[in-house]
Amino acid sequence: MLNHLLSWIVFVPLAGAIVILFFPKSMTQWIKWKATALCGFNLLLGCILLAKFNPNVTDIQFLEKASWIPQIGVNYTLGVDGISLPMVFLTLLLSCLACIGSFGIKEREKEYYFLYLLLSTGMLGTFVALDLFLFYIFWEVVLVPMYFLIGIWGGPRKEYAAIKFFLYTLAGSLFMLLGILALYFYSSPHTFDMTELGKIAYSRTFQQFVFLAFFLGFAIKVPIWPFHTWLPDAHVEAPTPISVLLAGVLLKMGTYGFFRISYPILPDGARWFQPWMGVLAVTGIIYGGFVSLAQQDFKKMIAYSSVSHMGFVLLGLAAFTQDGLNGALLQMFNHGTITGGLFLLVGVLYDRAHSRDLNGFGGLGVKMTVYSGILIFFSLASLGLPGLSGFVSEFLCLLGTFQVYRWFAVLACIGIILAATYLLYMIQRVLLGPLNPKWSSLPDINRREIFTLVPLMIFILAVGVYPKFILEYMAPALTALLAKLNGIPF
Amino acid sequence: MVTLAYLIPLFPLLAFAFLIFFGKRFGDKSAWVAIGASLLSLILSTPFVMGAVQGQIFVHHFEWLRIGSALFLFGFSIDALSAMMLFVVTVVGTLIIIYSVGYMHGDPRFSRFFAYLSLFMASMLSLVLANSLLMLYISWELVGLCSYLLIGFWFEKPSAAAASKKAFITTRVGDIALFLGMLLLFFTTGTLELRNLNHEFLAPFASQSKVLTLAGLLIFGGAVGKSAQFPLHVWLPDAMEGPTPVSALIHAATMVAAGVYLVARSFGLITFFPDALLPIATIGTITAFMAAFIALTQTDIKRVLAYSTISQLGFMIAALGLKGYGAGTFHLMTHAFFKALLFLGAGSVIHGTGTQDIREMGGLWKKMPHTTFTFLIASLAIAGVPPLSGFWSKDEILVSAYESGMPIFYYLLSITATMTAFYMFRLVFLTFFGKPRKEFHVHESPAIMTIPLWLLAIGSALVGLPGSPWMNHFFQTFIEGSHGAEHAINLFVMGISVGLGAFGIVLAWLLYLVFPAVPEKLGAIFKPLYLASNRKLWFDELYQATVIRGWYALSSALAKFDLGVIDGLVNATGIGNLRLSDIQNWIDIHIVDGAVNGVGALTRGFSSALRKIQTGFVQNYLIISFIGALMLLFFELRK
Amino acid sequence: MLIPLEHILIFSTLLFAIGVYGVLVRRNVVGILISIELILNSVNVNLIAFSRSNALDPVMGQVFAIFVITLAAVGATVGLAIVLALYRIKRTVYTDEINLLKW
Amino acid sequence: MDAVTSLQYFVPELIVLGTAFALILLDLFVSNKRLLILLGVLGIGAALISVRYPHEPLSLFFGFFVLDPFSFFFKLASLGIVAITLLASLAYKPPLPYSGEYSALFLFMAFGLILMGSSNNLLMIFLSIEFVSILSYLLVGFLKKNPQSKEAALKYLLFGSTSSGVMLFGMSILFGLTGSIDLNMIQARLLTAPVSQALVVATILLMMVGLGFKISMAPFHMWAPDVYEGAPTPVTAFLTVGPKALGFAIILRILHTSFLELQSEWSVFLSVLSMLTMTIGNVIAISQTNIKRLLAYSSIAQAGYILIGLAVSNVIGVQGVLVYLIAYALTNLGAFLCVIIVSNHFGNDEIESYAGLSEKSPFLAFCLTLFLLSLAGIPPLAGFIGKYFVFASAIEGKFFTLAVVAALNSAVAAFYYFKVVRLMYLVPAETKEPLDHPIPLFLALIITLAGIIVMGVWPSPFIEFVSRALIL
Amino acid sequence: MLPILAKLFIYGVLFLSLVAALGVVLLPNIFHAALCLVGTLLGIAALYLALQAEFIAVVQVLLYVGAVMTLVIFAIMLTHRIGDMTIPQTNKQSLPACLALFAFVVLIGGLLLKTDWSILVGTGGSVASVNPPVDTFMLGKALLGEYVFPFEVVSVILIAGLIGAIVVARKD
Repeated sequence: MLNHLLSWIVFVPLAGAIVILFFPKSMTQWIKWKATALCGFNLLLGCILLAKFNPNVTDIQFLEKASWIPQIGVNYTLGVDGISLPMVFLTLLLSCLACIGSFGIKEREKEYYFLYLLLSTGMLGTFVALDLFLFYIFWEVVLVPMYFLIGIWGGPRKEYAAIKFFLYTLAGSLFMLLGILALYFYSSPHTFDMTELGKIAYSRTFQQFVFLAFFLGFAIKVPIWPFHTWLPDAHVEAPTPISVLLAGVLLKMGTYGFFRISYPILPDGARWFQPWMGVLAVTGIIYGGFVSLAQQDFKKMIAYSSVSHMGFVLLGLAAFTQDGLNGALLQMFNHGTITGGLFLLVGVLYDRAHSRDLNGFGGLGVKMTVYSGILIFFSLASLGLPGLSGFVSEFLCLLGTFQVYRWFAVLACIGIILAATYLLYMIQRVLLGPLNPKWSSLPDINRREIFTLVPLMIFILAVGVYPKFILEYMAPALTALLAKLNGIPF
Repeated sequence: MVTLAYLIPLFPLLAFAFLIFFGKRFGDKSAWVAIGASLLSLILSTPFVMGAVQGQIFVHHFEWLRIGSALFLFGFSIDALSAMMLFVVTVVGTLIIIYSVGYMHGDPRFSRFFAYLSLFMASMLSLVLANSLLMLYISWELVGLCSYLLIGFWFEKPSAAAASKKAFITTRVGDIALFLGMLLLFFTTGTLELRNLNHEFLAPFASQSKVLTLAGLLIFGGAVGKSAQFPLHVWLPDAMEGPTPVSALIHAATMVAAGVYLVARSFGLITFFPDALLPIATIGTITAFMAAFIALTQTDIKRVLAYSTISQLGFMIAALGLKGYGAGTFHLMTHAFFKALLFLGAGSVIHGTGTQDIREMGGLWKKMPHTTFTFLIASLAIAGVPPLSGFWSKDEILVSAYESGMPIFYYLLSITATMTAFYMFRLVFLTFFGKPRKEFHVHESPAIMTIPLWLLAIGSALVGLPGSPWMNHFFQTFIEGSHGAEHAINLFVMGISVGLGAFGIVLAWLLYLVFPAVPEKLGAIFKPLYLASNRKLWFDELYQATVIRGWYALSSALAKFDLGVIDGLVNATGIGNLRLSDIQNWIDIHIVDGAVNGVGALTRGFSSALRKIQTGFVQNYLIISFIGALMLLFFELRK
Repeated sequence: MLIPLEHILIFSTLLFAIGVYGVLVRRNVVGILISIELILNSVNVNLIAFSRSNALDPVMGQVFAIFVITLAAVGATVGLAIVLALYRIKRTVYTDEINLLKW
Repeated sequence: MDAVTSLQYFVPELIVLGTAFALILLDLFVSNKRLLILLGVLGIGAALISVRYPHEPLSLFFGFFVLDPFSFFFKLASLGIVAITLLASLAYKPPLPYSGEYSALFLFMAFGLILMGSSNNLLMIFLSIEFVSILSYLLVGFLKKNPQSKEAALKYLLFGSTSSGVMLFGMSILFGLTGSIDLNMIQARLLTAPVSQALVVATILLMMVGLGFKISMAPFHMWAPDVYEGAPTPVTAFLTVGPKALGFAIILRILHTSFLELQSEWSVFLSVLSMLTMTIGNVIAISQTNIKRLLAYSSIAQAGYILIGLAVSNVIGVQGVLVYLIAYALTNLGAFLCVIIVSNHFGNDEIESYAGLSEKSPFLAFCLTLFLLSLAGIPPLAGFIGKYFVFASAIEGKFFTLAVVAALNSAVAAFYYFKVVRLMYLVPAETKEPLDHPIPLFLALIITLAGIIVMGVWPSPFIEFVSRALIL
Repeated sequence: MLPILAKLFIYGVLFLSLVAALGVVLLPNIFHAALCLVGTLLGIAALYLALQAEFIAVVQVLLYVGAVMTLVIFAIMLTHRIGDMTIPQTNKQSLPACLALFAFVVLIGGLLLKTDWSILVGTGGSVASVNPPVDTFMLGKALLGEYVFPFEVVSVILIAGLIGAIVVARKD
C-alpha cells in the first residue's frame, strides 16, 4: 500500500463513490458515515504521506509511473513534491471537514455523497498528477460533480450559478487543453511528462502563446480579475461544504497550475508576462476588496474577499523571488484554511437564521458567544493579523514583490486596509450592536460544527506563530523552481 | 537564565488562553488569574529592569523564518528603553487590572474582559521586548487587536461597535506605513533588528539617505496611527467608548505610547538621516497644540482626558523630533503614571455618578475624597507643577524646544502647556468642586479601586524625581547611555513653564469657580473659536465627507461595475450567443431571405417577395446548399 | 463521333442546370422527381460520351450508365411511393405545404 | 479475384443477406413479429462472429469489393450499429409496423454500409451510397399514418436524390478526366495526365456535395434536423451514426486514395466547412426544445469536429476520425436509447419531459448524463478521447484557428447539453412514476454505457484497433 | 453531305431536347411536363444512337420512357387535384435559382471548355473517337463477368427498394 500511497489517496474516494452508488437511497445514515469515514481514512493516509515525505529533497517523491495510453504517449504518473504536498494535505483536510460539515444536507444524500467523493478524487488527482493528460482529466473531472453540487443543493439562483461556473471553467480549460497539446507536439520526443517538459527549452514566441493559453485556463479558475465573475455566484449559491471546497481547494487548482506547469515549463513566457501578472494581481486585490466592502450578502462578501486574497498569491507569483513564491504557496494554503473556515461559519449562521443578509443581523455576539469568538478569529486571520497565518503569507508575498515591483507592493497594501475594513464592517453588522430581537432565539454553534473548525484554527495559529514548519516542506522545491525561472540550469 | 525573559509575556498569554476557554466557569475569581499573571510578569521583569539600570543589555533570539537569504530572528533584547517600558507596562498594567476588578464588577462578560486584558499585556510586553522590527510589528498589530476588542467590549452599544472598527482601521492605515517602512528598511539595510538601528551600523548606508529617510518617515507613520497623531488622531476620542480601565491602560498609558516608543526605538535611524526630524517635530507640535485646543471645551470627562492624551503624546513626539530623546521618553514614563491615574479617577467618578458629562457633576470632593485627592495630584502633575513628575518631564521637553533653534516650537508648546493646565483644572473644578449641579447617589469607590489610585498617585508624584537635578538627571543618563548630552538646568525655561502652568490653573479657577457665568459669555463672543474647539475642528465631519464617503462610494461603484459591466459582458456573450442562435435559427426559418441577404447579390423586391415563403420548405434547403456549394466553388477557383 | 465532345458536355451541363432548376423551383413533388431524372440523364450523357472518347475501357462508362438508369428507376419508385403515402395523409403534393417539420 | 473464389471471403455479407431474405419469407409464417427483429439481431451477431481480420488486403469480385483493415473496421462498426439499432427498435412504442420487412431492411442496410466501407471505385461508391440512401428514405417513412415520418422521408428523398445527382455529375466528369472509375487508377492518371487542376478540384467539390449530404456537413446539413425529428427514433439513432460514419469512410478513402496530392486544396475548404458545420450545429442547437432536434443539431456539430481530423489529415487526424467515430457512435446511440425510453413513457420528445427524470429513473438519468457529457467531451469518457485526437491533429498540423474555434464551440456545446442535464437533475418532477426499461433497450444501454466508460478510461485497445485499421 | 445533314439533325435533336427539358421544369401543367420529359428522354436516346451506344439507347427508351414514365404519370393521376390548374407550379425562388444556375453553368462550362480533352486521350484530333463502339455482346459479357458484383448488388437494391416501397406506400 505504501508503494502506491498516492494512488490510494486519489482513488479511495472514487471507490467509495462507486460503492455508494450500489446502496439504496434509504440508507442515508450509513452513506453519510461511510463517506465521512472514507474521508477520515484518506486524511490518515495523507498524514502518513506527510510523515514519509522528505522535505530536504527537491525532487518528486512517491513517484508512480505506469504506461497508460502508449499510442499517444500518455503515462499514469503521480508524485508529490514540496509544492503539491501542502495542497494535497489541504485538500484532504478540507474534504474531511467539509464532509462532516455536510451533515446538514437533508435531501438526496446518496447522490450528494457520491458526487462529493467524486469531486474529492478529481481535486486530489489534479494535485498529484504529473502527466499533463492525466492532469487535464482530473481537472475536468472536478467540474461535473461541482456543477451538480451547486446546481442541486444550492441556493435560489443555483442553476444560473452552476452553469456559469461550469461553462466559464470549461471554456478556460479547453484553451488549456490546446496549450497542453502544443506542449506535447513541440517537444521531442513527444511527451506529456511535466518533469520532462520542464527540461525542454521552447522558443520564446511559442512560450508566450502557450503561456497565454494556460493562463486563460488557470486565470478563470483562480479567478484572476477580470475573469472572476463566476465566483460570487457560485459561492453564494453553493451549499456550505461545497463553498468550502470551492474556495479552499478549487481556486488553488488555478494557482497550482502556475507553479506546476506555466512557470517551470514556460519560464520565458512567464517572464514575459510577469508585469501583467503583477498588474492583474494588484487590480484584483484592490478591486476585490472594494467590491467586498459593498456587499450585503455574507457569502458574497467572502467570495469577493477571495478574489482579493488570491490576488496576493498572484502577486507573490509575479515577484519571481524566493519570498514571493514561498508566500504565494503559503497563501494558497492559508487562504484554504481561513476562507474555508469562514464559509463554514457562514453556513452555521445560515443553517440557523436562513438568511445571509449582513444588514439584517446585529448583536449576535450576545447570544452566540462561542460562534462570535470563532468568527472573529477567522476574520482576523483573514485580514492578516500578525500571529495568525494570513499575515505570514501576505507578508512574504509583499516582501517578495517589494524587491521587484515596489509600487505594486505599496498598492497591494491598500488591499490590507480594505480587508480590515470589510471584515470589521461585517463583524460590526453581524456580531456587534444591539441584538436584533428576530434572532434572539438562535442557538450557539454546536459541537459538530466546532469540531469542523478547530483543526483549521489550529493550523491558522500554528502557521501564524511558527511558519517555518510548513515552509520547510515548500522551500526546497520552490528554490529549484526559482532557479529554473531565472534561467539557472538546475 | 536570560531566556526567562520569554516568560514575561508568556504568563499573561497563558492567562488569556485559560480565561478564554474556562473563564466563564470561574466567574469573578477569574480576575485573579489575570492579576496573578501580570504580577508574575512584574516580578520576573524586575531583575531585567535592575540589570538594565546597571547598564546591562539582555539579548536572545532564535530563527523564526528563513527564506533563501532573508532571515528573520525573533527574540528579545532588553536595553534601557525597553526596561523603562517594561517597568511602566508591568507596574501600571498590574495596578489597572487590579482596579478593574472593582470597576467591572457584575459585568456579564467579566472573565472575557480579563482575558482580553491579559492578551493585551502579553502583546504589549512582547512589543516592548521585541528584538526586531518584524516582531515588534506583530505585537503592534496584536495590541491593536486588543484595543479593538476592548473598545468594542460593550458591543451592544452601536457607538462602541463603530468606535472599535474606526480605531482598528485608522491605526491600520498607520500600520501599513510602518509595514512599508519596514520593507524599505529591510531591503536597504538587510536587517530588521532594532539594535542595529544605530549610527555605527547605518554608516555604510549613508549614501542611501533618501530611501532611509523615507523609511524613517514611514516608520514614524506607524507611530502617527498608533499614537493618535495628527491627522490620524480621530480614533482615540471615540475609543473612549471602551470601559475606563481600558482607556487608562491602552489608550493612555501603554499602547498609544507604543508609537512614541517606536520613534524612540528608531531614533538612531531618524537622527542619522535627520531630514525626517522636522516633519516629526512639526506633527508632534501640531498635534499637541490642536488637541489641547479641542480639550478646552469638551464636556465629556473621558474625552477631555482623551484629547489631553493626544496632546501629551504630541509633546513626546515633538520632543523626539527636536532631538530630545531623554525628554520624550521621560515624559512617556511620567505621563503613563499620571494619565493612567487620571483615567482611573475618571473611572471612579463615572462608577460613582453614572455619567460622563462634567456639566452634570460638581462638588464631588466631599463624597469621593480618595478619588478627588488622587485626581488632583495627577492634575497638578500634568499641569507641570513642581515637584510632581509632569513638571520635570515637560520642562525637559520645553528645554529641547527652546534649544532647538526654532522658537516657534517653543512658543507653541508653551501655549499648549498653559492650555493643558487650564483644561485640566477646568475639569477638576467642574467635577469635584463648586456646587453639585445634579443630584446623584454618589459613593466612593471600593478599596480595590482606590488602592491602585493611591499607588498610582504616589507614582505620579515621585516618578519624575529620577529625572530631576536632585537625582543628577539619573534618568537621562540611564536612557541615553554614555553618550547622553550634558544636562544643564535652564532656569529661564523652567520659570516660564511654572508661570504659565500657574496662569492656566488660576484662569481655570477664576472662570469656573469664581465667575462660572463667564465661560458661556466668552464662548458666545468667540463663537467661531469655541465651535472649532467644541466640534473638534470638524475632523470627523471632514473625514466622513471625504475619505470615508469616497471609500464607500468607490466600493459600491466598483460593486455595481462588477455586477453590471464585467459580469454583464460575460452574460452578454452568453446572451449574444443565444441571440446568434436566434439569428441562425431565423436564418433557418427565413432561409432564402437570410441567404439572399447573405449573398447580397439579389434585388430588394425579390427579397421581400421571398419573405412570404414558409418554413420547413425543402427547396429552400436545397437552394441554400446549392448556393453554398457554388460559393465553395468560387472560393476554391478564385486562384 | 459526329459532334465534338465539348458540345456534348455543354449540352449535358445545360441539361443538368435545367434539372437542378426544376428541383429548386417546381412546387409539385412529382415535378421535382422528374427534374431529378433530367439531372441523371445529363450524367448519363456524360458517361456515354466519355466512354466513347476518354475511357480506358469503353464498357466502363456504359455499364455505369446502365446502373445509373436502374437506380434512377428504383429512386423514382421509392420516391413515388413516398409521395403517394404522404398524399394519402396530407392530401397535397406541393412542397411548400409540407412543412410540419421546421426550425 | 473472380466471383466464385471471392465468395469464401464474403461469408459475413452472405449471412447478412441470407438473413434478410429469410426474414422476408419468415414474415409470412411467424406471428410474433418481434421475434423477427430478434432474429435480425442474431443474424448480425452471426455475421459479426464470422468476420475475419484481413491480414493482407484482398480485392474481391474483380476489384469491386475490397477487403482491407480499413473496410474491416467499418464492417464491424456497421454491424455493431445495426445490431444496437435493432435492439432499440424491439422496444419502440408504438410497435413498428411490418417488423419483418423493417428488420430485413435493416439487414440490407447493414449490407449497404459494408459495401460503402469496402468500395474502392466510383461505381461501387455510387451504388452503395444510393443503396443506403434509398433504404434510409424508406425507413424514415416507415411509420404509418404519421405525417411527420412521411414528410421527413420525402424531404430526405428530395435532398438525397438531388445531392447524389450532383455527386454523379462530378463523378462523370472525373471519369472523363481520368478515363477510369477505380480510385487507385484515378490517382495514377491524375499524376501522369495533364489535367486541369481547377476542374479536378471542381469535381471533388461536386462529389463532396453528395458525400457531405451523408455526413450532414454544412451547408448540406439542412435536411438533417427535419429528418431526424420526423423519423422513428431508432431510425434517427441509426441515421445519426451509421450513414454518417460510412460517409466519413468514403470521404477518407477518396481523398486519401485519389486526391492525396491535392491535400493543400481540400484541406483548406474542409477546415472552413468544419468550422461552419460545428458552429451552425452548436449555435442552433441552443434554442431547440425537442430532444431529437437538439441531438440532430448536436450530431451536425459532432460531424464538424470529425471534419477537423479529415481537414488536417495527418496521421493523428485520420486516426482521430476513426476514434471519434467509435466514440461518437457509442455515445449517440446511447443517448438515443435513453430518448427512446423516455418517449415511450411520455409519448413525446419535448425536452420539458425530462424534468426531474433523476427522481423517476435515476439510472436512466445517470446514463443520459454520461452520454451527454461524453458528447460534450468531458473526460474520462469516450467523447473526450475523440475530441483529444481531433484537437491534437489540429495543433500538430498547425491549424490553430481551427483548434481555437473548436475549443470555443465545445464550450458552447456544453451549454445545451447541460440544458438537458439541468432539467433531469435540477428541476423537480411533477410525478414520481418510474419509467420502465425494456430488457433489450436496457441491454443496449449497458453496452453503450460500458463502451464509453471503458473507452474513456482505457482507450489503448481502441486506439490500437484504429491504427491497425489504417494500414491501407 | 450526309454527315452534315446528320450533324444538323443531331444538333436539332439536342436543341429540341433542351427545349423539352425547359418544358419539363417550366410548364404549369405537370402532365405536360411529364410528356416533355418523354421528349427529352427520346432526344437523348437519339444522341446515344449517334454515339453508337445502341443498347443504352434501347434501355433508355424501354426503361425510362416505358417504365418510369408510366410510373410518373400514374402517380400524377393518383395525386393530382382536379381543377387545380390555376395553382402556380413554381415557387418563388426562381430568380435566385436562375442566377445561381447561370453562375454554375458559366463556371463549370468554362472549366469544361477550357480543358483540352484531346490531349487527355493523346490523339491530338478535335473529334475524338478513340474507343470502338461497344456492342450489346460486349456489354452482356461485362455485366455478367467483370461487373457481376455491382450487377448483383443492383439486384439486391431493386428487391430491397421494391419491398420497402410497397411497405411504405401500402394502404392499411
